[in-house]
Amino acid sequence: MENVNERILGMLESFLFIAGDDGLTLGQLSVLLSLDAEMTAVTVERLRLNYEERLDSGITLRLYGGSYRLVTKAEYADDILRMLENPSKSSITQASLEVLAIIAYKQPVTRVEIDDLRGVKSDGPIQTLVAKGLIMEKGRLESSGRPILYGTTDLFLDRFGLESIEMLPPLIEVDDEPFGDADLFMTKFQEAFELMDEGGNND
Amino acid sequence: MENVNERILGMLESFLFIAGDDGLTLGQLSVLLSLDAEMTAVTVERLRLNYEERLDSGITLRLYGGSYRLVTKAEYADDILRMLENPSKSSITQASLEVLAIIAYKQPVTRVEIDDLRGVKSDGPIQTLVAKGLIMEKGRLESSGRPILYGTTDLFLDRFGLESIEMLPPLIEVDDEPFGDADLFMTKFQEAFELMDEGGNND
Amino acid sequence: MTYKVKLEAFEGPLDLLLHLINRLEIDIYDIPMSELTSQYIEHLHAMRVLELDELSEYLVLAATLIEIKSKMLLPVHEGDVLDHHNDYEMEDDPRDELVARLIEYKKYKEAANSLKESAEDRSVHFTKLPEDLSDYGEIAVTESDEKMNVFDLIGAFQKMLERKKLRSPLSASILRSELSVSEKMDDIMTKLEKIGGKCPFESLFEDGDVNDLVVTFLSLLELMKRLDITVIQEGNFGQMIVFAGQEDI
Repeated sequence: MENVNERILGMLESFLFIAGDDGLTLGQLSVLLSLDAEMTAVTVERLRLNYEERLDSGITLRLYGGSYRLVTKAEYADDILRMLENPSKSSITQASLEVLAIIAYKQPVTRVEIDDLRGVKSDGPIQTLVAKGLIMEKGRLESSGRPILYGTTDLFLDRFGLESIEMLPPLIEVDDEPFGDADLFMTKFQEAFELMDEGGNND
Repeated sequence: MENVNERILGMLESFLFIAGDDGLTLGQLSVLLSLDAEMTAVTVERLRLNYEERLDSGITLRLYGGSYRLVTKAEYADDILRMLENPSKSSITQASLEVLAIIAYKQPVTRVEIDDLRGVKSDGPIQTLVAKGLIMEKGRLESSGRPILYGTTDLFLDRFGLESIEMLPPLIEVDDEPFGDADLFMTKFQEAFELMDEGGNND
Repeated sequence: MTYKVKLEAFEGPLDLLLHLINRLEIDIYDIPMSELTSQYIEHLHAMRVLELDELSEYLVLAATLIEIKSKMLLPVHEGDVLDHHNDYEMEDDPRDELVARLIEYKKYKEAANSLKESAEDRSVHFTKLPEDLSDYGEIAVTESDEKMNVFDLIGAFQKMLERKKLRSPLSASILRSELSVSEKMDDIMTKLEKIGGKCPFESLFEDGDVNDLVVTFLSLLELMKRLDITVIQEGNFGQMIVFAGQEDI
């Protein structure tokens, strides 16, 4: 690992700098650096370690959805937010999150399966998630009506900071723990009451 | 010079990284880092020297027209140009994809509207997309200069597997809040007046 | 205890049911059906703001609950009962399906929460715009003749919206922190002194962005209030002139 050429590291950094938000895949980097995939991966990892080890570095390297990209270190987030005028976080509703979770873990999955699992219609959230570029059609089921099969997109992996869909944390089996999360329940309860107090439309 | 705080250096790097092409002036950096002008200049110089001294660094710092900017080192220019060469005629770039998305959803649309939406000039991608036969001129706008209106072609439908343009999934610009200059102006005004009402000094 | 809870606080009938199970501290593997059913129905009554469409989904589950409850009241045939202590522990407990659904739903509900955390972790890492090197070329994102799909377009569009945020607002906030009305007031007075005590109103607004213009305007108002300057307009629609000090009108 230690004998990664310095010039190659510099070249890699300059490529990633140029690519910015678009990032570069291992395949693209391998071609650009004229290295085989394995050596490319080693070089990328060396660069990442350099960033992590250097305390005077404000940036580091992340793999999101198959693309390597340079990002600022988490510790500077507050300072950067201060610099950005309107850092509106893209909000996502609880309903959309539930639908997204089901699609992420069960993909490819049809709308009917999602509806059944949630006990409510999920047309709205599905449409929103498609429009936000987080889910996409992954073909059709070969049965009557040929329903659409949904799956997640690379943008989903990016927005949720996942290297690949395999990196999703395993689903928690409820059997293992005592049922009933008192805290969660209290939160929900309080939310509901607060909403009532405001007396308005919760949308 | 040597006792520049590591965290401040990291913060400086993260700011310059985010600022990108626009860069940041000494005055802006001084405010952001909460340092006086002299100390800011010392810190910036320290960062520049770090880049220059480190052979494994692909980027460095330059002062252009009063703004400090991160740029790739000159020695990697040729490699970067190599990266930009289009490897294949039928491949498509992120920029082209963005322009294509705008045209597909907003057609017929002028180049100026596309530029406005993206915040960068789109001549290159438009030319490429015309050459690839994915978009075409769909008439002219009856206004001064009679700008060209662009729309998608049948080849576009074919390549993207669409029966018709109506089959595009709906797109809601969820996060694109209307926050034009007029709104900004009024907000500022109100803020300023509130501050003045509170008794004078707005600082 | 009666209370009204807005429907939107729940993501659907299963969510409401989970909520009740939690509140009543019920063992999910041994649900007292009559208690849960009555609580559920009581809740439905309390929820005033129901849209018809959603109401039907809640009612479907209510029907299911009542059905399970009634099944459990039916006498059990001798032959169906296995040698167990609990009367309800039959081959098919009528509650089994409901319990399985609840557990499955809860699993994804928790996954949704963990996704939310992932998104928050991700959101502290900022990235930069790609360098604009369009004069030289661009990096290809697809390999050769790959079939594209419309979802790539949506992704590109959303990414662009995200970038717009990164692109524009930067300068505004920094400028704002650099400007203040009191500083601008000094600026204006200095400028007036330098150019002989008067200048056209417009000339003070020649450069700067929205923030500057607002601050300049407010500074002028404040200066007028303090009688440090006088603004005189020569007739309707005439030029407005700013004078240092008090000027006879």
